[in-house]
This record gives sequence, structure tokens and C-alpha cells, in this order.
Amino acid sequence: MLKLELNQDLVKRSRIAAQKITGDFSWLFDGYSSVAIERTVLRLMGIDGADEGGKPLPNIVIDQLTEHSAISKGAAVWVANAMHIKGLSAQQVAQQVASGQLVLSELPLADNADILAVLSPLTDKMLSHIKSQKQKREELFATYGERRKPAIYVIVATGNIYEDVTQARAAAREGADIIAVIRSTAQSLLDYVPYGATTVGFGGTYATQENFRIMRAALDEVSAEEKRYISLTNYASGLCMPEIAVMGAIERLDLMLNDAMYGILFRDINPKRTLLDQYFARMINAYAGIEIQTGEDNYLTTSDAIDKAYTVTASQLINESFALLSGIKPEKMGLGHAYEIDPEIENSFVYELSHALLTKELFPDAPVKYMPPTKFASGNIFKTHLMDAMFNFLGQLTGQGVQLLGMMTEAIHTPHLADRSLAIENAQYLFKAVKDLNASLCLAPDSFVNRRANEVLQQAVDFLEKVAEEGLFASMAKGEFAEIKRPENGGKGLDGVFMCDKDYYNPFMQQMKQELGL
Amino acid sequence: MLKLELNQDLVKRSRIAAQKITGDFSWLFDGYSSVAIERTVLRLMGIDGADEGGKPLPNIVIDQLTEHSAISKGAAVWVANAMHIKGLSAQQVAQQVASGQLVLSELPLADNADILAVLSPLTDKMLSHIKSQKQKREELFATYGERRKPAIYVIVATGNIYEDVTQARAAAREGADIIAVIRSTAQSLLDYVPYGATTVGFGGTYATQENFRIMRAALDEVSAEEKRYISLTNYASGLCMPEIAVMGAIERLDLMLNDAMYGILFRDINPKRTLLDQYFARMINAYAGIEIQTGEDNYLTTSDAIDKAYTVTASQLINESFALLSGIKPEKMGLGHAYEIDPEIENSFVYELSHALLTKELFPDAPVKYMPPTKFASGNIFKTHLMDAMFNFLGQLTGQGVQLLGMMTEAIHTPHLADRSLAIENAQYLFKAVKDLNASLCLAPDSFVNRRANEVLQQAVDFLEKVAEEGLFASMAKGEFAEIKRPENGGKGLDGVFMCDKDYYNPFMQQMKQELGL
Amino acid sequence: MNNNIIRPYGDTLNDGKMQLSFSLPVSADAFGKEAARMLLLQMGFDDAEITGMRDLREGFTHFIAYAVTSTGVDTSQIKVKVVDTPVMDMEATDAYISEHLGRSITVVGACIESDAHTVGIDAIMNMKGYNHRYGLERYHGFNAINMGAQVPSEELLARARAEKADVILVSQVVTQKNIHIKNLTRLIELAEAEGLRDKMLFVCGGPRISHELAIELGYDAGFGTGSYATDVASFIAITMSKKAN
Amino acid sequence: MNNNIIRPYGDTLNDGKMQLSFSLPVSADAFGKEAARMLLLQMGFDDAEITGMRDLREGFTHFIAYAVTSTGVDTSQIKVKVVDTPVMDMEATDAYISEHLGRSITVVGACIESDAHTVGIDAIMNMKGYNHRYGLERYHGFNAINMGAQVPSEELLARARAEKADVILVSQVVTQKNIHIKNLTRLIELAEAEGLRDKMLFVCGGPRISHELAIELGYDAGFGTGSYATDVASFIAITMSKKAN
Ligand code: B12
Ligand code: B12
Ligand SMILES: Cc1ncc(COP(=O)(O)O)c(C=O)c1O
Ligand SMILES: Cc1ncc(COP(=O)(O)O)c(C=O)c1O
Repeated sequence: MLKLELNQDLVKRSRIAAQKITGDFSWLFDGYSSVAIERTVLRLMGIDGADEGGKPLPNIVIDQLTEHSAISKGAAVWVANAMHIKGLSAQQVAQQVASGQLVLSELPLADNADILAVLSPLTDKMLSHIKSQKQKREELFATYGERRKPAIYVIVATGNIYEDVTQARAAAREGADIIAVIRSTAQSLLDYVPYGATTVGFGGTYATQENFRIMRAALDEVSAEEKRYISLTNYASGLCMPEIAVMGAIERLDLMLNDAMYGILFRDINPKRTLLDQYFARMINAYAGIEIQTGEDNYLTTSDAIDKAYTVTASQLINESFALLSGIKPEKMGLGHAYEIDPEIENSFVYELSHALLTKELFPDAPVKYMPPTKFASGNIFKTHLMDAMFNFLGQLTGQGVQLLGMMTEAIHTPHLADRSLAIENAQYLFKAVKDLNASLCLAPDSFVNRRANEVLQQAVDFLEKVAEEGLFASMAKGEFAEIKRPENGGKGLDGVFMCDKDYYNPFMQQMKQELGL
Repeated sequence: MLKLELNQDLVKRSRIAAQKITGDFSWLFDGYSSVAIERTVLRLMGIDGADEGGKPLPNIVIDQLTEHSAISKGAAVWVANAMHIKGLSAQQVAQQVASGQLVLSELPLADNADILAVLSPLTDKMLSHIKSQKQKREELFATYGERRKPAIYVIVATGNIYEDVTQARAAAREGADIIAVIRSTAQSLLDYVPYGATTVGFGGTYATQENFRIMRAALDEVSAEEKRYISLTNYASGLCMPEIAVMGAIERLDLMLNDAMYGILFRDINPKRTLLDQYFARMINAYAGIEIQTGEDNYLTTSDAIDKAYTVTASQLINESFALLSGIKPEKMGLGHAYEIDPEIENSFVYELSHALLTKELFPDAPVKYMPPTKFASGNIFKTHLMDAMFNFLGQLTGQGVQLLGMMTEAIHTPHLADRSLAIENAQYLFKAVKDLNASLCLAPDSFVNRRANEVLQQAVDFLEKVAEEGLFASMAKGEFAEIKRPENGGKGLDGVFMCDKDYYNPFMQQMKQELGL
Repeated sequence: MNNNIIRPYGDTLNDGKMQLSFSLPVSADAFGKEAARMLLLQMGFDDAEITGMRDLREGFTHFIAYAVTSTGVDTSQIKVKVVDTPVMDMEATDAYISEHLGRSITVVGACIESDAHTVGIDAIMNMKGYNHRYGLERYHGFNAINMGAQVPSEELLARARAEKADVILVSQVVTQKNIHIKNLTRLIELAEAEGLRDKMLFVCGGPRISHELAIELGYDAGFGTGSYATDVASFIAITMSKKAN
Repeated sequence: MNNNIIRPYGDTLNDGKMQLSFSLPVSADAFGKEAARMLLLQMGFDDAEITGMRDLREGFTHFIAYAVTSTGVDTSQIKVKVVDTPVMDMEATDAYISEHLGRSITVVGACIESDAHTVGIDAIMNMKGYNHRYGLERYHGFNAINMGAQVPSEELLARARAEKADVILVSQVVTQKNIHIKNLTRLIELAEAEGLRDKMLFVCGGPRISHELAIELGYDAGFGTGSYATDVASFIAITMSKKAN
């Protein structure tokens, strides 16, 4: 068996540093909330839909509360209050707000007990729906069998959800285990979740609840026919992290792209907003049994995969630590890693073997999300197909959790039907060809592979310890992550962050925390 | 380092059995000659060309001697005799025979001393030309550097030598180390070597001296420009084995496809004829410093590569043993092996790793000739390209000597220019990517790879010991090789074998034997 | 629009997307790339994009391209000639033969002329067969004679005559410069000249043979890649019985 | 025959051999295969051979084919529009600018609209450059302002006006549904409306941009895959000097 000898002292230090970094944020998690979190609460209470201009009801309600400086008690309280007083459902309350009939904060606040009497059954109802979705997933896996490892993960990205369905169904039948519906460019930056089915997107469809529903139904059908549970994934990322997480939980998505720092570094979203939102988003994912996937690949699409290998390790450790704080179990942490080494360098495969083993062994229980070559993919489809084969080889050899298949047309267009099929063929051939190779091999004493892994780990520890000392926000402000400066009070969405009143109340977070033992 | 633990007792037994099998043939090698051997002698004496009907002069002379039952003294004696008596060159003698002016055996035989006085300078002249070609090759390698390992070997097979030249030059510039000019279908069965340049062949051009010359000149030019010595190879196989070997020696081919048993098993050429011819052909190759390549791949193109893996090992051992008898050094024995495992089976790569290591370790000094997947190549060029990548991976990982690149269009047509280029790109990428991977790895204790290699070796030993006991000819007659029955006196070309007179004389063989220390 | 017209599909129905690769005798530069693009436009493609360009040396360059075709195929116009006899397994075929013909069928097979690729015809004829389907030699209903590789057409016909064969099976694998067409045509012409053509079924096969091509060349049937003895045996049994009755 | 006519090359000059692959909404069987072959024949190919057929499910099939085209390209008719200013290295460009212009050139660059692919424009502009060629920020002769990703066209123009820019650099990498064409066209139209078009050089780039396309869209130059800062800097320096004199 291929097994690194990692310096255990470094392993310990790396975890201590990561804990120090993430442990610093209880002031934020306990004392603040955000408009996205409150919209999430509304969705959990059953509010959905949009006005005629397409503005979602949750946004309309939260905007009203913000305008009236009433948000700091939490949206749940105000809506429940209105429900109690007016005898309406949450959805009806929202509609009245939207039509201008109702100003929530103008209603007198009822007794705490009355408000709780409204919220309690609502909380139970939605949380049991989410639990039932979780259970359904578990039952389906039990019936049809576990996901293969590495799982075959392919994207659909036509920009039209109905065309996506065709492509997803075909892929599932050919052997895909996970379908990722790529979302339209820069949804990260929208401070609302679009409503309804998408038929014209660029590079993807929007993450909307309707799109989730359409695709989930299609895949459930194929799952039943193929007797294999086909997982569905999308992005809980950007300014609507927890909202999308909840939509996924409701519609039984199975994985969610959800990185603690992506929004800050790669989308210039405010650091406080991002960390706050991810805290609740991940709690929802944890509660719903959804596997999260982190975005370490983003460090390598712009920087050198060898020089900056340690940034991946460092980010994985921080992501892990934040995820634990939200109650995510290691088995549900799809930490990211990517095969982005220049194919022109000597021993590209050997370097990557080392990096892939490092990820695997640092996080033995994590279903690592392994990303294919993209940066060095070129218009020469034949060469790209080979690079993808090497990637598939390593995915199987090092036992990664989820293989995000590379496409031979990566440098050309979003995948055509046949591109995806050839990618699946590529993976299936490689996975089979080297199935038990690992069992026949071991690392030579003092191998380059082992030395290199320890070198990367050492660099990651040095980096993390520095960040732990400076504080995460200070380090980001200095540009120590991904070579981009992100000041604590810069970036988009800061105005959506607010300090909570003493009597702020989020019944869902409270209940989830309790059930998750946080 | 990947290193098998081969059962050394089996290794010893395998060699003892092979030696017993091949050692049985001194009656044949010492007591017989063939028309092909005699034509070779004539060519060595400087006879070349063809009559108007295209019949080569060497054939015309040998046919006359055979007709007059004079051949058993050897052709050298008769031609030298005529030269002495008539004061003609060897070529002139042959021309007179061709024109019907001269019947060699009707001339009175001169004194031995006089005949030797003619033959001796002729022998020296041709053998020093061959030696000078050998030296030239060695100098060029010394100047430009050694061949890479595995060497990149590609075929050209247009059927037109001039089109072949274009394709060969392009391939050489792209990185090919060895160019194989595929020969026209079934030349094996011709009992003469065609004369002149080929412009219309099926699946290849004929192996002719003119074709050799044209291609050698083209490659010498490219070698000088690219500062890399480009090797040339062709087939010394079939009914003209030694003749083609000599043409190759004269024109500075660098490798020759030359298998001890191919003709018998796969071309139904008489066993005695084949073994006799290969004995002299290989001596010529040894003398000229030409690397031979054997045809074990042929066992696997029709039979299962796992069940019949041992037939490859057995054939390699027999080929090695015959080659040693002809004075070929292990460093010049390109024993054959092929990656012909069904890609649909689990662990195809792992099986092949085992087989490839077995070949490598049984013959550590041999520049193993490693053949690509062909049987399971399909019209799906993308898949075939991947199978070729796995083959290239293993060639580099296990340090094979010569990599006969697979083409993605193997199942479709003889290679187009771009197919070959993509094959080279494939190999170059893989070779670079896994360059030093071997150094980082070792085999796990009691690995499948090791067990499998010993299992194949055991089967080979069992088989060889049975053959050693029965005798090679008897075993072949029973169909124990390649599942085809080949009786000792069956097959083509038996009538070209004759027993030598006591005073039979082959000055070239004698001289070579002496210089090779046989 | 005619509902039966279909076009290639990339990621939107009938978007016409196709992948191409080809070499041209041009340099690997902007000029060569433009030549490649012009070629595709002249061929009638739209939106031709040269995505890859690889210098093949010696004045040649390899191009990889994606382009859009507006050509469509009318599926209602497609006529496929396929062997349309039902496929039975070995037992069923044997039973069928003994019931409908009451005697065994003699089949003589060979790889003709310069072709030495016997694996294909062996797959059909030899005892052990191919992919878990036994070959004709194992059938009770067939008397199968496999002459092997590189059999001159004359010899094949002579043997067929001598054995009073019911069927001739010919394999052709090498197709360079259409040699298979030449060989197969010559065999049929010889058979006609000798008056044998109508006395026997003529069946050919090989990776580039289709039933359609076989019919065109004057054969009774043709079998391509992935054929099994079961296909061939069923076809022969049923066709012979029909002829006999 | 016109000596300038060239055709694709497989293994014999002008043999016209091409490789294709494409998907059709047909079944993976003899019918589908024939549909694929017919498509190629209708497109004008000869000798179309479907060598591979892969069931994509959901009613689609993928075909791999080789076919022969008789279309040829007349190389004497090919006009390539390429940036034809000579390429100088950084030192030479800096010297050229100080000699011919005597001042530094202000360049404002951005990835416009929804495009966030900055690696390309960074390769041209950032200090560290790309593949061992420094970017414009390192040149003495350039004052380089890189606005980064997803910059609305209006903002880019406003900044350019504010900085009195000499050159605008625009990157477009996403091309799905030809969004790059739309964005680039809109930028130029805005610039014209604002009277900026003739005050500055407009240069665009990206993997699917060619000089030709750029000219067509009204830009001064376009740079595709594999461009370096040296190419862009030399073009700007020389073009600006010519304009100035
Ligand atoms: C194995 C093989 C060989 C073996 C053949 C061993 C043997 N005893 O058959 C050896 C090594 C001897 C060989 C030699 C050569 N080969 Co070869 N060979 C192949 C290879 C790798 C596989 C062919 C095969 O066995 N396929 C498996 C069988 C089961 O499939 P099949 O033949 O299609 O048969 C099926 C159907 O077609 C059908 N069928 C076939 N025949 C018949 C007949 C009837 C009556 C029926 C009903 C059905 C039927 O049923 C079969 C079962 O489904 C192919 C490449 C490839 N991967 O296809 C090249 C290939 C066929 N060979 C090729 C060439 C050029 C040669 C040589 C000429 C090379 C040379 N110059 O030396 C020689 C000469 C051989 C000769 N004289 O014909 C070329 C042909 C190019 C072309 N299209 O013209 C190929 C395509 C390789 C290449 N890309 O260059 N070859
Ligand atoms: C890295 C990358 C990303 C990174 C970008 C990081 C960053 N900071 O740039 C991230 C991960 C963020 C990303 C995201 C997305 N990406 Co992206 N990405 C790529 C990738 C892998 C490489 C692009 C690259 O960096 N190339 C290297 C640079 C150096 O090359 P270049 O851009 O061609 O630049 C050179 C020349 O073109 C020229 N040049 C370029 N610009 C300019 C400008 C001027 C003025 C000049 C003179 C020259 C010039 O000079 C440069 C140097 O030679 C490509 C696939 C590929 N291998 O090409 C996909 C690709 C471009 N992405 C794609 C897509 C769809 C997306 C997303 C929309 C996916 C999604 N739905 O989330 C998102 C959204 C991004 C957005 N809003 O635009 C598609 C585009 C499909 C298409 N043709 O429309 C591609 C082709 C992948 C695919 N097959 O689907 N991506
Ligand atoms: C973690 C994460 N979120 C989101 C995205 C993309 O979504 P957007 O374009 O909306 O930022 C990515 C893409 O790489 C990602 O890695
Ligand atoms: C040893 C050997 N000789 C010769 C040949 C081919 O030549 P021919 O067709 O003339 O037998 C091969 C082909 O595989 C071979 O392996």
C-alpha cells in the first residue's frame, strides 16, 4: 500500500494552528447575523416566490425590516408576530409585505410565548422535512448501494435547465454518480436567489429552487431505472450561501460546493459576511446530511501548482476547522485538491502523486474532491484527454473521494454531450485498469514522493502558524492568501451584516445546534 | 525501485531448459545449408541486381547450381572458381550465368589455394565494409548521444518508399528515435528479395536494398540536422532471413526484426529451413552490431494475453538461447513483449506491470522491444489513444528498451501523418510525466504483481522442460507452440535446405565465427 | 421544418456541432491556420474554429477544429440493408436445420488472396468461437471447412466444388487502397465464370464490410465488426431452407 | 491543376483524408450508423467510414468517422490579417518609446462585463508577466492600469478618460453563445458615442480572438492564444509613434 510517512509533529501543529485561526470567530458567529441568514430563516419558515419584477419575497421582507431598522431582532420574530396577530401563514405575510399592505415592524410585538407558539411547529415542520430528505437519501443509498470511490462527477453547463436534464440523464446512464449543474457566471455576486427555471444562462443555469427541483426529479427517475442513486450538486457559495444551502436541503441535493473563504478571496465579498454566512450554511448542510465541497482548486488555476501547493493544504485545514465548528463530520467534508501541474515539467505525475497522497492522508475520512487539469488543457483535445487519464489514474490509485472528470474540450467550450461521455469512458477505463494497483505498491525508503509531501506540509504549517499569530483577517488584508489583499471592511455585502440584539432569535439555528450537539 | 523477487531456482531451470532445446541443433547448423544462405554468400561477394524479368541474380546463380546438383559445395567455391578461371568479377560471373553464357559447375575446379586467393580479399572487403558501417553507427551515437530509453519507435507503412521518406523525416524531427519501414504483406513467403525501389505495396514497401538505401540516406540527413542519430529497422524474416540481414548490414540498418521461430509458427515455413537461416542471419546481425528484435507479440495477437503470457516468456528464452549461439550479445537482443491485455478486465494495468517487469528482470541487459495494444484497439480512436498512454506509462516505468508506439487509428488504417505525430506526443508526455516514478516506488510484500510474475515464470519453465524433453521439432509437430501443428518436414522452403559436402565452404561464416569467437 | 431532419448535436438540439482533425501541407502559423479555416468554410461549415495547431514538420501541419454544419439528414429517407433473418442460438439453429433441411450444410471458408488475418473468420468457424459463442465447427448442422490464410480465389472455388459446398465464407481485413473490393469482386467474377455463383451462398465478412457493401458486390450477405457465428449460422440456415422450399 | 490548391493529407499527397466526430439524435445501431454516413455523404464527403459508434443514451449516439473531401483550398487566395509590426524585447521597446515618443504611454486594461478570467490580461499587464516575458507594468515606457475582472464597459471608458489613456486593453475569454462578440461590440459603440474611439488605440484579446476578428469588430488589433506582452507592447509603441508622426 502506498503510505506516506508524514511528520506527525507537523500534522499536529497544522491542526493546532488551524483551530487557533478559526476559533477566533465566536464574537462574529455569536454576535452577528446577515441579510442572507435572515432570508434563509424566511425560506425555512416556508416563504418562497417572487414579485412581478422577479424580486424574491424573502428579499422584500428583509429589505423592509432593514429599512425600518428592525432586522436586529431577527426576521423570524417579526414574521411570526404578524402571523400570530393576523392569523396568516408565513407566505401570506410575505405577500402582504410585498404588496405594501403590511409593515412588519409597525405591528405591536406579541408575547414571547405566543411567538414561540407560532415558530415552534413551523420549525419542526421544516426541519422534519429536511430530516426526511436526509433519510430518503440514506435509504436510497442503502437500497441501491454505496457510491463508488472515486465517484464519477460530471458537470452539465448548457445554460438551459431542460437541456441540462437531457445531458444529465445521459451521463447518469453512462455511469456518472454525481451531476453538478454549473451555475450561471457570477451568481456569487447576486444578493438574492433568482426564482424559477432558467433557460438562458451563460456558462450555466442559475442555482434556483425550481432548477434544483427539476433536476432532482429527473435524476430520481434515472436512479430508479439504473438502480444506482445519482447524486446532485450545486453551489452554496457567494452572497446567498445559507439560502442556497437551505434550498438544497429542501430539494435533496446531496453535495454542495461550499468554501469558507472562496467568496472573500475570489469574489471580493466582505470577509465578515462570508464567514458568518458560511457558518450557518454549513450548519444547514450538516443537518441535512449534505456533503460539502471546498474550492482549493481556485488557488491553483492562477498560481503555480508546485510553488503554491502548500496553499491548498493550508486552505484544506482551515476549511476543515470551520466545518467542524458548524457540525460537519469528516466523512462529509469534500476538501478540494486539483491536478494542475504543468504537463511540460519532468515528473509531473510524481509530484502530483505526492500531493494527492498528502491530501488523502491528512484527511483520511474526507471524500476528497479531486479536480482535473484545466489550466494546461489546450485546444489539442487528444493531449487534454491524456492529461485527464493521468488524473483519473491518480484518483483511483490514491483513493480520492470524488473525481470531477476532466473534459478533452476544457479549453474550448462547456462540454458537449459526447465530450462528457468520452470523459466517463476515460475514467471507467482507468479506474478499472488500475483498480487494485495500490495494494501491490509501496513507497521506496526516502522516496521523493515522501520528501515532497513533507516539504509541502512544512510550508503549510509555517504559513498557518503565521496566520494564527496575525489573525485571519489581518493576514487576508495583507494579501497573504492567494496574493490578493482583502481588508476586513472591504468587499461586497458588508452592509448586509448586522449586530444582533440581545433578544435576537433564530429558531432554526438554535434547534439545529442542539440536534448537532454544538 | 520496483523489483520482483523471482524464484531464482525457476530462473536457472528456465535457462537450462532453453539451452537444452537450442543446443540440440548442431547437426543442423554444422551439417546443412540453404539456398537463402548461399544467396547471402553471393551478395556478400558483391553480386546484386536482377534480370529483366526482375529475378535477382543471386537467385539465378543458386538455381543453376541447384539444378546441376552442385550447390552442396557452397556457392562461394563455384563463383570464385569461375572468377579465377575467367578473370571476371563476381558480378560479371553472375551476369554471364544469367545470360546463359556460363554454367558454373561445368568449369573444372581449380586448386583450393587459387580459390582461396580469390575469396580471401573479397571476404575481407565486404566484411570490412560491414565493420565500417558498424563503426560509423557507433561514432554517430558517440557524437550525438545514446538512444533514449525506451526509444521511440514508429512505423511508416504507406506502400510507397518516397511517401515513407516524408513521413519518416517528419517523425524523426518530432522525436522518433527509430523508424521501421513496414514491409509489404507476406514478403516472408517470397523465396527471393525484390530488387529496386517500391512505389506500390500493400500495407508496406518491400524490404529491398534500394529501399534501405533511400531511407538510410534520408535519415542520415535528418540525424545530422537534428543532432540525434535516427535508427532504421526492417524485417529479416521469412524465406530470405540471412539475405535481408546482409542487405541491412551493408546499408547500415540498426535493428532487424528477426525471430527464430516466427517463420515456422506464423508463416508455415519449414522448421529446418527457418532455424538454419536464422542461425546465419543472426550471425550477420551480430557481426554488424545490429540489434535484433523478436516477435513474441505474435503469440498474443491471436491468443489471450493472460492465459498465454507464459508462451511469451518461453519464446524469449528460446530466442535468447539461439541468439547466443550466433554470437549476439544480450545488449543487442531486443526480445519481444506486448501489451495485449483486454482493457475490459479489472486490473489490466496491474497484470501488465507484472508481465513487463518479468521480461525486464529475466533479461536485464536486453533492450526489450515492447509492442502496443493492437488486438483491443477499436475504431474509437479516443479510447485507443488512452490504451496507448497506459502502454507508454508502463514502458517508461519498467524501463523497456524500445517502445513501438501504438497509434490511435490502429484498428482503422495504416498510420496517417497526424496519427504518428499524436502517438509521439502521447509517448513524450507520458515518458516525461512518470520519468523517475520508479525510483519512488517498491513492490509491497507478497504483492499480486510479484506472485503473478512467478506464476508466469513457473508456467514457462514447465512448458520449456516438456519441450526440452520432447525436442523442439517434436513439440512443434504436436502443436504445442501457438496452438498450430508444424511438422519437421512440412511447410514452405524445405526443398531449399541441403546437406553440405565435406568440402563445403562458406568463407564469410567461417570468418565471422572466428571474429565473434564462436 | 421537416420533423425528420436531424443534425449533429453538441449541447443544443440541432446545433450542428462537429469535431474535425486533418493535416494540410502548410506551415504552422497564422497563414496555415487561416488555410485550415478557409478549407472548412469552403466545405460548407459555419463558425469554423481552429482550436489546435500542431507542427508536423516537413511542411505539414495538423489542425483540430470545431465547426457547425447546417446539413441535415432526413431520417425518413434512410434505408439500411441489414441481414434481417432472426438470430437463433446454436441449439435452435441445429434443430432448425434438421427440421427444415434434414441434412447438414457444407461451408468452406478462407481469408483470400494476400490477406492473412484469420482471427475474424476463425471467430465464425472454429470450434472455440468468439466471446462465448461457439463457431460453426461445433454445430451438428454444419460441415465446416476452414482453409485459413492467403488462399487464392481459384483454390477456394476448387475446394468448394470438390466438397459440393452449400456456402462460401470469405474474409477480408486488409483494406488499404481498397484491395478488399478488388479481391471480393474477382472472386465473384471467377465464380460466375465457373458457373458456381448460383449453386452456393456467397457470404463475406471483415471489419470494413457491411451487408450493404456485400450486396453491392454481388454477395448474399456481409458481416462486419462484432458479428458472431450465431448471426451467420442463422442466416445460412434460414436462407437455405427458404431456397430449398 | 492549379498548383496552389491543397487538400488534407493522410498518407498520400492530397488524399483528402479527414477525421470527424459528432453526435446525432439516433439509435446506436445499423440505422444510426447509416444516418451518420448519409450525413457525411450529404455534406459532400466521399468514402465516409463510420469507425466508431458509442451509445450516448437518451436517444443520442456518438460517431467517429474518417472521410475524404475533394474540397481544396487555393493558398494563393489566402489573406491573413496579422499584427505585422516587428516584435521587440522589453528593453528595445522602452528605448523605442523614449526615442520616438519621448513620454510614457498610459494603458488601461480590464476583463469586461461578466467575464472574470483575468489570467490572460494579467499575463500581458502584470509585473511578473507570462512565460518569462515581463508584463507592461515592468516597462518604463508604460503606465499600466489593470482594472481586473468584471468591469462594466462604462467604468472602463470612464477610467480611461480620467487617466487620459492612450490605449484600452480588453480581455474576453468566455465565448458561449458569442457573448464576447456582443460585449466587444457594445464597448466600441459606447466609445464612439462618447467620442473616445479615435482618441485611443483599442486592443482586445482572448483565446478565441484573432486579429482579423478584432479588425472586423472595429478594434485596432487583436491578440489570441500564446500572445506575450512583447507582442502587445511592440505593436502599441510602433503604432503610436506612427500616429504621432
Ligand atoms: C491481429 C492482427 C494481425 C495479425 C493477424 C493474425 C491472424 N492470424 O489473424 C498479424 C500480426 C499476423 C497481422 C499482420 C498484418 N497486418 Co494486421 N492487424 C491485426 C489487428 C491487430 C487485429 C485484427 C483482428 O484479429 N481483429 C479481431 C477479429 C475478431 O475481428 P475481425 O477481423 O473484424 O472479424 C470480425 C468481423 O469483421 C467478422 N468477420 C471477419 N471476417 C469474416 C468472414 C466471414 C465470412 C464472416 C461471416 C464474418 C467475418 O466477424 C469477426 C468476428 O466478429 C488489426 C488492428 C485492429 N485492432 O483491428 C491489424 C490490421 C488489420 N493489420 C493491418 C496490416 C496492414 C497488417 C500487415 C499487412 C502489416 C504488415 N505489412 O506486415 C500484416 C500482414 C497480414 C496479411 N498478410 O494480411 C492493418 C490493415 C490496414 C487496412 N485497413 O488495410 C490493421 C488495421 C492495423 C493497422 N492499423 O495498420 N495483423
Ligand atoms: C482559469 C479558468 C477560470 C478561473 C479564472 C481565474 C482568473 N482569475 O482568471 C475561474 C475558476 C475563476 C473560472 C471561472 C469560470 N470559468 Co473558466 N476557465 C479557466 C481556464 C481553466 C483557463 C483560462 C486561463 O487562465 N488561460 C490561460 C491564459 C494565459 O490564457 P488566455 O486567457 O487565452 O490569455 C492569453 C491570450 O488569449 C491573450 N489575451 C487574453 N486576454 C487578452 C487581452 C489583451 C488586451 C491582449 C492583448 C491579449 C489577451 O494573451 C494571453 C496570454 O497569452 C479555462 C479553460 C482553459 N484551459 O482554457 C476555463 C474557461 C475559460 N472557463 C469557462 C467558464 C464557462 C467559466 C465559468 C463561467 C464557469 C462557471 N459557470 O462558473 C466561470 C465564471 C468566470 C467568469 N465570470 O468569467 C469556459 C469558457 C467556455 C466558453 N468558451 O465560453 C472555459 C473554456 C472552460 C470550459 N471548457 O468550460 N475559470
Ligand atoms: C467554491 C466555489 N464557489 C463558487 C464558484 C463559482 O460560482 P460563481 O461564479 O458564482 O462565483 C466556484 C468556482 O470555481 C467555487 O470554487
Ligand atoms: C518476426 C516477424 N517477422 C515478420 C513479420 C511480418 O512480415 P511478413 O508479413 O512478411 O511475415 C512480423 C510481423 O508481425 C514479425 O513479427
